[in-house]
Amino acid sequence: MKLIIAAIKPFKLEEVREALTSIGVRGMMVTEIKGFGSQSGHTEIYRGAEYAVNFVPKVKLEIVVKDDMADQVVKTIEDTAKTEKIGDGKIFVLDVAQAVRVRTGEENDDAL
Amino acid sequence: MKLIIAAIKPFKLEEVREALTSIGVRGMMVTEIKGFGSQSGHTEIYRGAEYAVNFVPKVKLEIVVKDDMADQVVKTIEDTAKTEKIGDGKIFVLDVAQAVRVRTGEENDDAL
Amino acid sequence: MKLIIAAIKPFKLEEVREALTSIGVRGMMVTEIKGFGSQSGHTEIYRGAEYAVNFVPKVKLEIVVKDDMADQVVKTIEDTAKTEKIGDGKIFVLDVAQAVRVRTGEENDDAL
Amino acid sequence: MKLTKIITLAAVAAALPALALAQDGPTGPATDEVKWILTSLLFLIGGFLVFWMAAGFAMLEAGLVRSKNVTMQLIKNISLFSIAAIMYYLLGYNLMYPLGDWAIEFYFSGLFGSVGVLESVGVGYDAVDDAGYASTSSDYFFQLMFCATTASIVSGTLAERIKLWPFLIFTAVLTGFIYPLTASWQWGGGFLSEAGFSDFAGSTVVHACGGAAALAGAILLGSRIGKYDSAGRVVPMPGSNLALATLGTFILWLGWFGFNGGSQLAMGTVSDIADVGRIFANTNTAAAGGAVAALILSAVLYKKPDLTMVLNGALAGLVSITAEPLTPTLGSATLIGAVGGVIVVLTVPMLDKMKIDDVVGAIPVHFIAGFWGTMAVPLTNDGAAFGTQLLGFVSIVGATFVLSFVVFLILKLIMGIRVSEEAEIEGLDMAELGMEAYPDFTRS
Amino acid sequence: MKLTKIITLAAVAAALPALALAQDGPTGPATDEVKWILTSLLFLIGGFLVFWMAAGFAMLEAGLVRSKNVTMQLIKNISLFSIAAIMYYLLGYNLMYPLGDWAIEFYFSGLFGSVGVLESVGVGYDAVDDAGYASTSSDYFFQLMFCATTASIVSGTLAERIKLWPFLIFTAVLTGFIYPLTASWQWGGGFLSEAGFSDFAGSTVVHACGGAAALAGAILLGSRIGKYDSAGRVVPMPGSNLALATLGTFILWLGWFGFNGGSQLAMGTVSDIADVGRIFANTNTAAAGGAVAALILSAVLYKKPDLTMVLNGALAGLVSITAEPLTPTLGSATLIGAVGGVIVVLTVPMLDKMKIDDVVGAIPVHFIAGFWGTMAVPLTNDGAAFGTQLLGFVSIVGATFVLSFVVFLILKLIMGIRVSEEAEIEGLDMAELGMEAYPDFTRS
Amino acid sequence: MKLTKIITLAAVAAALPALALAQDGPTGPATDEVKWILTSLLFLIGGFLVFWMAAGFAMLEAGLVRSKNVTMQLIKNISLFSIAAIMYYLLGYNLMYPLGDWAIEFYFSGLFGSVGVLESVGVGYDAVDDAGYASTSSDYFFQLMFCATTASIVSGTLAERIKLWPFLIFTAVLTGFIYPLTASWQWGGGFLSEAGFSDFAGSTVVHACGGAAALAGAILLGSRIGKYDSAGRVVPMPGSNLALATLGTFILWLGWFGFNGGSQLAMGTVSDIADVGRIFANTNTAAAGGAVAALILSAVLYKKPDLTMVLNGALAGLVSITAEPLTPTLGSATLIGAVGGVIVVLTVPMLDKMKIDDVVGAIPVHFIAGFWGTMAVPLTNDGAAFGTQLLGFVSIVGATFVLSFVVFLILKLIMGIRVSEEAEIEGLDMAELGMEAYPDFTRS
Ligand SMILES: Nc1ncnc2c1ncn2[C@@H]1O[C@H](COP(=O)(O)OP(=O)(O)O)[C@@H](O)[C@H]1O
Ligand SMILES: Nc1ncnc2c1ncn2[C@@H]1O[C@H](COP(=O)(O)OP(=O)(O)O)[C@@H](O)[C@H]1O
Ligand SMILES: Nc1ncnc2c1ncn2[C@@H]1O[C@H](COP(=O)(O)OP(=O)(O)O)[C@@H](O)[C@H]1O
Repeated sequence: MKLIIAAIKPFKLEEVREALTSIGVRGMMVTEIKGFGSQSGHTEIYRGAEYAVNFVPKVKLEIVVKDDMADQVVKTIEDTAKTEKIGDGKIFVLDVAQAVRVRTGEENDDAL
Repeated sequence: MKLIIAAIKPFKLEEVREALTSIGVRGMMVTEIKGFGSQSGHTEIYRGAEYAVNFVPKVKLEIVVKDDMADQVVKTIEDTAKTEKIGDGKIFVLDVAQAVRVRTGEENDDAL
Repeated sequence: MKLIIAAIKPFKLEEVREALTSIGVRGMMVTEIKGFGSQSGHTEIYRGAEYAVNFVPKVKLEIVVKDDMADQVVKTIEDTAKTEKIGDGKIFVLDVAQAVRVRTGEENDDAL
Repeated sequence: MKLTKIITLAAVAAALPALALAQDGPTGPATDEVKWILTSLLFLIGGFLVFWMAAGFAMLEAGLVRSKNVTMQLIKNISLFSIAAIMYYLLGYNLMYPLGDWAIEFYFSGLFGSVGVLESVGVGYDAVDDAGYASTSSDYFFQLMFCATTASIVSGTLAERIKLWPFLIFTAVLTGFIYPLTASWQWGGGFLSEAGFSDFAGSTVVHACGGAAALAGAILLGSRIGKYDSAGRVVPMPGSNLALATLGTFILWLGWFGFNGGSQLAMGTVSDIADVGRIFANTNTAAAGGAVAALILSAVLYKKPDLTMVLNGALAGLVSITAEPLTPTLGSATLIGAVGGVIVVLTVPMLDKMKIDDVVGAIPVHFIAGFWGTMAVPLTNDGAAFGTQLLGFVSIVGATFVLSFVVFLILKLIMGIRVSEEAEIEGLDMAELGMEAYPDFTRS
Repeated sequence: MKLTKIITLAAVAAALPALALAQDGPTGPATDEVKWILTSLLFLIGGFLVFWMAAGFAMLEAGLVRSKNVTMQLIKNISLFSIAAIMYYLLGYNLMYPLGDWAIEFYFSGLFGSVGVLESVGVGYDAVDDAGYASTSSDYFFQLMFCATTASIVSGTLAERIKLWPFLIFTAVLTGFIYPLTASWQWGGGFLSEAGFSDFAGSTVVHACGGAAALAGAILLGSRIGKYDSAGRVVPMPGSNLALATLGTFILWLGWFGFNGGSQLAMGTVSDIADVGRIFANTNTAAAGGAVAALILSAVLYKKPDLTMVLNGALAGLVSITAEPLTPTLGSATLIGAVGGVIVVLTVPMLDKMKIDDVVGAIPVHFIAGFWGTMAVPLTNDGAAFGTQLLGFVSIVGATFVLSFVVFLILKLIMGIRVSEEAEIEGLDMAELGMEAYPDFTRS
Repeated sequence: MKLTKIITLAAVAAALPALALAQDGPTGPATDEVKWILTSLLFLIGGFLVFWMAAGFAMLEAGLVRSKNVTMQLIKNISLFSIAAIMYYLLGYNLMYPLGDWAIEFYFSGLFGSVGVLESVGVGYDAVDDAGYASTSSDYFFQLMFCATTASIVSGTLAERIKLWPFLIFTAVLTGFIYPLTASWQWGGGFLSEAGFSDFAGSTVVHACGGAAALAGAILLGSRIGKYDSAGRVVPMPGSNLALATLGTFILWLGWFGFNGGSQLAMGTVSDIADVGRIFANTNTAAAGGAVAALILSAVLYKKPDLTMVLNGALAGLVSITAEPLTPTLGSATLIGAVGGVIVVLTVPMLDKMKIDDVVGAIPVHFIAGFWGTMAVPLTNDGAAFGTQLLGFVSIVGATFVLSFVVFLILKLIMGIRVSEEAEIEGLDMAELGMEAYPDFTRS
């Protein structure tokens, strides 16, 4: 199994979720994060003082899928999250050794 | 070492934490997340308009433990987080290559 | 590639970010978490009732870097996040199978 | 005491023998100067209560927009009030009160363009502008607050997408020209008051007027991105802070006692204060009726009661009673308010069906309930007639809508009135102001 | 001073013409009509200030509940006020003020069942209900607000677990029947006023009454899930927004000037206004005493001062002085309030030991400090006796507790008064209302 | 108009009997007792409005500090008001009003040390302290609120780093001694009033005084950790809740009507109420001018308008008009306020350059705009002279600064005034109080 971690633009969340559901993803974990990357670093003024905004709000998706689904999931996120503007985000894939569904105790692929 | 990622119901957090402490887990990272899964998807009405609630609040635990403790940790989470109702959550296990305790610089097993 | 996960004290975030940038880290994901560890567990009083504070606020960094940069990144976080006081945090390193930059579709090292 | 009593009686004996029997101290009505003082006091108290409504609108709106647009909503609210204060001084006050000096008889004041002037410092009773009324300063203070209210109504409807500057320019025109003009037709002694139109504290003159301007803006501005999905379904965009929204509603409710009570325009006689009391009691019970009606109806229609509807319901109850808060009994005032509450619950989704995106429900509350309140006057006040009420509503709302539409259109052509798509998605706070309202809190 | 006085008398002695000579115009007390106007004004100002307390309770409670129950607390607060307004009109007002017409002498009004009726529009002085008092409308408006206060007290204690509808039904009974009944025993000229019970603005009649109803409900309802752990230790459930809670306290403090000051029931004479002034000053200093006492005591007992205790302390100070805000000196008023603050800090944990789960501390603040305030009256007012004070407290609190307990019990049997365990754990906002108060913010 | 006037004159000429003829009842000014009642009422209304400002400061400051310091800011605000109330009773009131009894002629009251005493319960007009003024209780209530205001000003500037107890001890000295002393020089009939210094409601006496104390504290306390980076650049620390900050500003704006209006110190004559009206109108328009000026200037200087500057601008407008809210026309009042708004936008960054860390901008708003307001008096009031104005400002601000500096210094030496570095970094709420203001929300 693979754990797919993706940092995307917050307003793309709903679209990505729908796309993933349509290809059969049945679960994910979503976290609000502060993203740092090429997009970051513009400046704002507060009460007359300039300051750099180093972090931009992003949403992080964590999805565990069967190995054979991984590529498709990555592709789907890539396609739906893309705006071709800086800050679209990143996708990372890691190996997962084991998965368990708490309710039933099912393991690995059955647990997803 | 293993990284154990678990998504559970928020109100179970305290119970799970206590159970894990009792079996010798000495640290973890806890994050509020929005969970998407079989449980999601009921509808609510706001000012006369129906809408689907696609995410349910969950808590994500991230725990790094010695290899030989992993199974026990998974089991403990499974047992304490279970309510047998949909949405109980998932547990995932990943391999960890290295661990460091910042304060002391201790590495790997000693760092946990 | 490696995924470096670090839990540090919130007020160290800015310092660590700057240090990492200076050694060439070009992106990261930052999450507010509740940390549980040796530092936790002091008690407070609310309206006359004692209670234990089991979690302390921490910040979690997730950084994906080329394999050859991993050690330097770990070292840098270690050095800048250290206060030698309990609760300084932990650093974990995991293997990453694949990385993609959404905007361009670049893969792996080029995506970072 | 005893002594004084006898003397007084002696003094009075000649004039009003009957009173001679009165047990305790001097008797009779207040003197002209005391009346003048008391009525002025009514305006000052009423005025600060209506001022407080500006804070109510600010909190209500800040609570009902999404967290990414709160700073913008706050800056709009405090700025619009400030601009209204200045414009009403520069143009509005004299445009609204021609004092019989018309440029166009009964339609357009001849005093337009002259700034507001108060009585001189330490003015004596013999030198006051109107010895039978109250101090000009207190009247000005009170009337100004009504003017600002119209602008507050507009800001809620157009929230989360209108640019700051065009909105503020519109506010200046609305408070300096549009409202004072249409208001002069009724309260300035214009053709509507001549025709016998009856709108005690302004269900039409103030609330429907603000609602009409809001409607014009909403139509030209269009709905927020994502408010209606491809399938045409409404996508709720929940308010970010219902505690603030509730606080705002309570503030408005409180301010309304000044809004309606002060509109008695006199407090110097037993009849007047008793009437002000009636107005307070009726205003309160109408709000209660509106809230309870919305509570029950929203629970019936949607299974679960909807707090935002209850808040709107209370406000709709207040707007409904504003056209005639004096003549109804407590019972009928409660019912008039309740109908207002029903109206809100039914018309909020209706507007959405028409794809008119009203962020805070200001149109149902101020425009539609304002219409109901205006038409309900004849039910309890024989002095009013349905035809005239309709005439009044149509005249003021029609004129306000057209004028507002034109102004918004011009602004749209000249400078654009809507923020960019990126800005709207990112949120106006960061995009337009670079300042979050709640920077320390993680947004979900 | 002296000089002026002599002249005045001289002037008066020679009747009016002489007035022309008096340096500073006419002299003497206000005429009966002016008095009537001023007292009516007192009720209107006092009334809107007490109305404002409804917002204070809403904010205090919304701030002290957990974020998952805020929407519910808000809808309860605005609804309970609205229901109180309607019930007091339908039943309460006439049940509370029999005007001598008793069904059961000194115990039960004969007017029960008749709705509140105000003086006719534009009533003349010769036709007013009570020429020696004030307008019925202003009195009604003022008294209604007191009735609503009792209900607000209950909602705080029972927060986070009671179902909406049973709570609102109870509110209707409390405000339409229970409070008006027990209040009639004192303020309606019933047996307690006959017995010489002294409760100026209602430490017992309003606050302890509300507290007693809250206590009955808390006992029947039980504590929140997880409030007391297996080992019987208290598990704190911190309020979600202490800024709101503090705002609520300031609002209540402000409203209390109307609550106590208006209870002077007269403003037409020099003595009356001077007394109202005493009451304002004493009310303020008692709140200050309560806050400071709670600040210091909580710091001493718990090492760190506790803001929520300071807020409760200020309120307890206000409740303590409410039974007699007139006769104490500023010093004794401060001390009476301070004792109230001490009471709160000591009794909040005490209630927890008894496993009575009072979410906002309303029982210590309104019930226990209300008892203290009632018993403290004889300390500064010779007209009052401990025995009678005790009688009054026991009668009103006893009756309220029993009646409330019965009503809650019936509701429990008929429809259940507590939400399901799932609902309570998930939070009443999503479970019962499907609406979060702060949807944009990540909950920790 | 004309008609009525003639009749009135006729009536008066023929003394009372003729009154019977006057269409509209008795004529003439209010009697001495009615005047006394009305002025007392002015103080009570003004007093509760100024009390409300304490809530305004609390919300403004709670909104402008970071979320980790909110509980502390709230406990400071409610405690400082309570302490002010007690200290003003124990020492302040009599120190401020020597009633001609000086220990040091025109500089130090002989009554220092005696507690405040009100007129006896039910006092008769013949026994009142000042038959030509108002009830002592109402005067005390009103004056107390001014005293508390000075302390509120200080808490904002020193937020996020000063320890609770030293701050509260300083508050006690400021409200019990420093402010009453310097205020006595002007309002107690001291040397400044003798010199003809003119400060109607206290731009200098109250606001600059509070600002001077704040400045002394800020200098001794130093800036917050990380406020100025190694390169000396300012690091913004955004307020955590701009909705609260805006609410606080609206509350202050409302309270200011009482602050300035009540300072007319009389409401019993036509001239007085007309003047109070002028003051209300001018106060409002000055705030509007300040807000608009800050809105435009911040937009021009920083590209994007700054809400916090607009809020400060409105407050600066209010402070600017406080020294003379009566004599300006509406136009000049607006301009005087606008200059205040400009001052804030320009001096906030200036203070930062000087590394004086003023968390909420209280020094620009109260001290600098207070100076402007004081010096602006002669522009509209011939009775005032620049020299005297400068003398007054320098005397009061100088004395307050020195005394405050000494007190803070002593506190620093004895117990330390600043929290530990760990505490400041962790936040005062958890470190010092163990209580978060928003515990349910994840902090970003
Ligand atoms: N090396 C990295 N490790 C972890 N997260 C990253 C990394 N680089 C970027 N990200 C995440 O992806 C987001 C977008 O990256 P950014 O460089 O800003 O834009 P782009 O990917 O278009 O170049 C960042 O905000 C951050 O959350
Ligand atoms: N494939 C997955 N990857 C990551 N997280 C998942 C996945 N499936 C489920 N989850 C997490 O587990 C939670 C519970 O899963 P859900 O399907 O709702 O209930 P159940 O596990 O009882 O079937 C979800 O809310 C989500 O946070
Ligand atoms: N085994 C672990 N797995 C995951 N996170 C951990 C683990 N141990 C500690 N942490 C994280 O590191 C933080 C600091 O650890 P702690 O034990 O409190 O201090 P120290 O590392 O100085 O001993 C914790 O708050 C927690 O977030």
